[in-house]
Amino acid sequence: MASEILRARYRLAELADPSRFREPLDIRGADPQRLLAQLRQMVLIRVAEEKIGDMVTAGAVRCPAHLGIGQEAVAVGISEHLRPTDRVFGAHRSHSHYFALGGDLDAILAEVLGKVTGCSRGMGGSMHLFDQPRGFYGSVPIVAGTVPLAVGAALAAKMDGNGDIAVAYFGDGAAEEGAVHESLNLASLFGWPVLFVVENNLFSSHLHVSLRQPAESVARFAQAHCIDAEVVDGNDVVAVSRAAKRLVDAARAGKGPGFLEAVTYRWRGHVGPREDIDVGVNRSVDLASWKKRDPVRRLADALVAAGAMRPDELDGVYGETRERVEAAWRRAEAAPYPADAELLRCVYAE
Amino acid sequence: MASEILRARYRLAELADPSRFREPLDIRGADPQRLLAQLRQMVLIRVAEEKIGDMVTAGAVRCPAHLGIGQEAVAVGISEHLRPTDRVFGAHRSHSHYFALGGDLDAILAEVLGKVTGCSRGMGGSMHLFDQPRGFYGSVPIVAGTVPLAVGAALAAKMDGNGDIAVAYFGDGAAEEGAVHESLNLASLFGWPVLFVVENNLFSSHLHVSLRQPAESVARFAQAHCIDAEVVDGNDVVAVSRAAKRLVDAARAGKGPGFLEAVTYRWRGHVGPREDIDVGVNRSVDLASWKKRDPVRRLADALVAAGAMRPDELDGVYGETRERVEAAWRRAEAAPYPADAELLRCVYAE
Amino acid sequence: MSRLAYGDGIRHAFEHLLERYANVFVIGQGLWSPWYVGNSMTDLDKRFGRERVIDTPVSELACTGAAVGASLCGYRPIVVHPRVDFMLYCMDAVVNQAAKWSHMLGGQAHPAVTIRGIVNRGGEQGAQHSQALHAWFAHVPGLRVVLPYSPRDARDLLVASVLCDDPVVYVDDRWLYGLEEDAAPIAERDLREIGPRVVRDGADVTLVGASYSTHLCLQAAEMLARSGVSAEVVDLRVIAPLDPSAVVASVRKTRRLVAVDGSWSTCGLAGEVIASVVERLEPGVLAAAPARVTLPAASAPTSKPLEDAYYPTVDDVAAAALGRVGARALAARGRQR
Amino acid sequence: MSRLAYGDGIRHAFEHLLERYANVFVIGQGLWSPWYVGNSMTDLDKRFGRERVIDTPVSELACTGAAVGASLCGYRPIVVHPRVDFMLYCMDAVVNQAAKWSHMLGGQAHPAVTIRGIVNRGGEQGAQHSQALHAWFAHVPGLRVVLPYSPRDARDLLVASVLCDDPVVYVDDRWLYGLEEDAAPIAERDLREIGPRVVRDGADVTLVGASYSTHLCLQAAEMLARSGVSAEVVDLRVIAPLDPSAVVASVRKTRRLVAVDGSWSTCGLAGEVIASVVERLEPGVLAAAPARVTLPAASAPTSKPLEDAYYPTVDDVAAAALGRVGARALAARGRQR
Ligand SMILES: Cc1ncc(C[n+]2csc(CCOP(=O)(O)OP(=O)(O)O)c2C)c(N)n1
Ligand SMILES: Cc1ncc(C[n+]2csc(CCOP(=O)(O)OP(=O)(O)O)c2C)c(N)n1
Ligand SMILES: [Mg+2]
Ligand SMILES: [Mg+2]
Repeated sequence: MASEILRARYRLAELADPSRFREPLDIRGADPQRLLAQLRQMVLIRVAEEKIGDMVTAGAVRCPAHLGIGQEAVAVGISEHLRPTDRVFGAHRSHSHYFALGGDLDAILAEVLGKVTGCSRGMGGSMHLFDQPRGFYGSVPIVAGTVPLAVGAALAAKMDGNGDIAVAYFGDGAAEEGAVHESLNLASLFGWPVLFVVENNLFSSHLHVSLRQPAESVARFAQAHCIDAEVVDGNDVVAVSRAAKRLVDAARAGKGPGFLEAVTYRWRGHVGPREDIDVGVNRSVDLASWKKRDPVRRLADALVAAGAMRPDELDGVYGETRERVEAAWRRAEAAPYPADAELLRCVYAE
Repeated sequence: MASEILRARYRLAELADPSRFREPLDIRGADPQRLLAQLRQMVLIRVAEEKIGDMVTAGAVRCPAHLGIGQEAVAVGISEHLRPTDRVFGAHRSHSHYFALGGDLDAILAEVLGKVTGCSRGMGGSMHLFDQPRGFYGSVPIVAGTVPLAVGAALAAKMDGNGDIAVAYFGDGAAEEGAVHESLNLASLFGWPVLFVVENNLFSSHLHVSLRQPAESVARFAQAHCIDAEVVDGNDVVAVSRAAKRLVDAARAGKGPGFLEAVTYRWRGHVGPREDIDVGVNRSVDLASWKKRDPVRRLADALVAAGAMRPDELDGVYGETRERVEAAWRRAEAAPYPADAELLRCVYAE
Repeated sequence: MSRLAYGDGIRHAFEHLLERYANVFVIGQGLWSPWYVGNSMTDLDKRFGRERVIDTPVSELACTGAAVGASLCGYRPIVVHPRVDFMLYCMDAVVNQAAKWSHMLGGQAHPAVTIRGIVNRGGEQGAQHSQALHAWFAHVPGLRVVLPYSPRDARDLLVASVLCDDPVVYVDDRWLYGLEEDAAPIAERDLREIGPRVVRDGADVTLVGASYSTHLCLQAAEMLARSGVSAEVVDLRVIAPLDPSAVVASVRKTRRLVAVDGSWSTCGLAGEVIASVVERLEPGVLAAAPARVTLPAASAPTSKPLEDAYYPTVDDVAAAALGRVGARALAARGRQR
Repeated sequence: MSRLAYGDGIRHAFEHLLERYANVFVIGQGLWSPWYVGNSMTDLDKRFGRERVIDTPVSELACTGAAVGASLCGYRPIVVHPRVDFMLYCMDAVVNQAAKWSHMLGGQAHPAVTIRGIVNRGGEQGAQHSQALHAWFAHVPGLRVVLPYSPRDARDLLVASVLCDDPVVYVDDRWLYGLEEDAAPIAERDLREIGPRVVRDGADVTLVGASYSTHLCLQAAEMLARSGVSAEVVDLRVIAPLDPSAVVASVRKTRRLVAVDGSWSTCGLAGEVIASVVERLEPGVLAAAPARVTLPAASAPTSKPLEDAYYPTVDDVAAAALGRVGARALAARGRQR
């Protein structure tokens, strides 16, 4: 088939068009209480990341911090269907993955500050998060590095036979690494229960997808590997959740891996808090537009329209959350750094 | 899309069915003289490989020798459209690639024996072939190892601007290596003129494709990377040639990479001359059947039917070729081994 | 005590592990093949099932990463690479992930994965099918690197590697598969307690090796004995973390050191042995400059005559040892230069 | 002579090469970005065009392999990896292909590719963003490995690397980018003729480094001078193929050796320096056991206090040197143990 036809077939079309999907979410059939909880979780992620970003600017946070502000709906929509015995792996931009599993606020803030009370005991910073009790097996920043690990965790889950699954979060950029393609093949061939989640924010570092791949939609690779895929608006927590449920249920039921492509956009630069640091195709124009597709506001608008939330309630949620984050931040600041002996302590198991 | 539908979509169907395509080739419109030359080339490849195989059995050849007997039509059909300034890269099973470019018989036999008169000066053996003057840039046995190199040679060709192209030969097994997928993306994105040629012989070592991938046709990956692809009967030199011409012309004309999947079967084991050494799905039953889809005989039958060749002429071609190969073999045997100093001589450029 | 060959020892270890530990499985390219891994895994798939002995697509990176991932979920996978050369594709999984996982996440999770790479060379296979990159693995903190020489170690250290909570790179050498010794039944040992070991006592020179190099050293020691030179041989066994104390003690006694390694010299294992020793010895202990016997600084050739020139031999080791001892003889006769 | 900073030196080399050699191009991840490679490539894409300064998908393996392939077609590509850590994905292209290509095909083709890896650490980046794997590359025959310390070398050796017919791994260190010196204009040199060099004369101890470690050595030498100890400093510059003669000559004079390296110890560069020296010295030359100053055997941490403890400092180098010299002092006072 001629390459132009293929390119056209794999366009994201309106899903990547920020002038679309600005209206309140369609929440018919969803439980308002659950949606309210999701809203709170998304606000927590946003406020915590804003705080981290501010603290980068202030010089208090020194580690590289990749913020997912604008992308909160993805992990929140997916994690609803996960349980603590599942095995979730993230990458460099994984605050939201951690939070969405119920990860402790104090522990992540302490980690970002390099404190021993951090979720990785101060050995990792923002790019290395851990919370295995809640199913977060780890995030590390080599692009695509954890995708094969998640596939192996799925193999383990299949051997366990309890219906647990693994989740591999990665980005549109990671899809350029061979590791991802090998992983798709293994999971598909052997029917290992892993959910591949691509947060397609159209950028890898400073480069728009059009400068890196011949087509936009990463789900084409799932197709080529015969993996059941869904492509959804990643700023719509309801749509993400619905697609995730179908794929997670299938994986738990022994039907093999699934692939979810959530189209979204990050509001900040590749690393750090600045909005304007990225170069690339139309970034600043698009950003203004994408902010109107805010996953938090769209959910709030829908809840208000449905009468499930007062018009001013979102402000209240933000306010409370800010207080909570500030308090946690102060505790994190007060916490001690790891002792020098930690350097050599955890090279090998004790 | 559900995975079963995808699996079905990517079946090779009759192309992988050895009970099909046994009849004489359809050579209408093709030049009989050229076909006769191709027949001679295919016979040369076959006879030379048979000789190498015999000499493995006899203990004269010690290096690992991967024979492509049964797959001769692929390289012959493609090389017709290549010129010496093109850049061809092979892998572990590359005798046919070398021969099809007009590679010297003496030099390859000497190489297989490790003699200094070999095409790689005795430093490589069967798995490391070289004949740059004829466009054969090299073959080496790390699976998929040369595919990125071919892509870079295509980049160089594009920079040269002379309409030259690169060719990457690899197998269905190699498609499991991440290197291939990264390469497809680069070539497609940048429009580098490389022809990817998959000799899909349904096996990687001892494993049938059904034990290694969820679907049979490797061209699905070209599709996912928006690369123009053709899937043909690899035992039909006319079909291969026709598909190759279209893709090669497009690449020369600046239309970017092409992908040719030639479905075929190897008659011998993964390595060495034995037919029965492979395990795997239905191998021995299928082999008998595939031998009836012999690319040499089918072409000869067509030429005879078209009156372009006498019925007994094929035997004559085999006979002459055997003599030629025997004579070359004797010269190769008489040639000296590399001197010990060669060990250190070519580590760096002189 | 019964006779045990190296290749059989490896297979016995697999059998032991797969029999007793439900959380052990094996994954790698070529595992159902009759030829890829010599006799070291024959029929494991038939005996323990293809769900636990998994032959894979040619995807070294994802397969190794998958083993790492499974090891974080309570399993003890062994991932097998039939040639160390193929591991060039999976270095990220080994070095960026497995080796660092525990450390970078605060010691809260440990990839108890064993990564078996087979040195499979000779036979005119050439540059991309002959490498032995154990020095690379030894360079990286977080990995344990095991190079068994004796059939018993091939067996017991594989068992110990798999039972160890850390990522272990276990490298065996096809050239040893036929080597036999009398061996007691399998003993489950703590890998952390295993290190270099004197396998032959001697007085005049210390020969240090690992894996096939130890074999060369022992043969050279025999040869040297016939020339009246008494060589002590240290078999390193575990090269990372490397505990040089046995080597240091030996050299303190013999005052001469020849380090033998089947890989290249620069930044390799033989140089490490020398550096580890001399940085711990007071000046004046050594009676001769230490020497290395390694591959020449070239890739593996194919042509048999060049292969013969390429690989270190017993003669090379013996000659190096004689060179050290000769120096003493010269010294005894007084400085001549 | 004008003032030249290390980062600028690298950029000048790129400019020189791209200006004069139509067959030079640059390819790598991050090249059009304002932040990936410090100031070492600023605006090259704008000046020479994005066809010759190619920013790529995140595909280290294929991009490196593509550069190798292009180099076989008459081009002289420089492939850039903004962190050495990312190169774990492309080891096959570097080690199995580039390093061996000439040898395994009979010396008939030479991949004239330069592979630039940047050591970019500190800043709480952690274990996967801080590595310096030059010892790995030095281990592999067929590669030339360049680690410039001085701004002028950063510039001229990059030019020499690209003009060299062999595959070169060129490793620079972000911590040096601000370092300045007076430098003559660019000189095109033959890389094969460049090796270790004495950058400071001294009498009591030889400090050996490369890249940032040379910087530490020179600073330590200053510090030692204030304590009355005269340190000679050798800057290795080209660590493979390694010509140890300058180091050997220096140690023959000073009789003491401290090898400093910014990577790990086991099978690393510092050990190689020690082994290369002691195997060439008659026993009795050394007045003190040689010492290494390297990273501790752990992955890079993130937390700043741990980073401070992790990376070798000038004090560490000076202390090691004093330890050597102290040994002599002890010796002068007669053996006390
Ligand atoms: C192997 C490797 N190569 C390059 C990088 C540098 N890098 C870090 S994140 C990133 C972009 C990844 O893009 P994507 O996967 O889309 O994730 P996003 O940042 O958009 O969340 C790059 C190139 C890296 N960390 N690892
Ligand atoms: C990186 C790597 N892994 C494994 C091997 C062992 N090996 C050699 S050829 C081969 C099969 C390749 O199959 P395919 O690509 O289909 O080529 P074919 O042999 O069918 O021609 C394998 C697995 C290798 N040479 N390199
Ligand atoms: Mg992205
Ligand atoms: Mg095949």
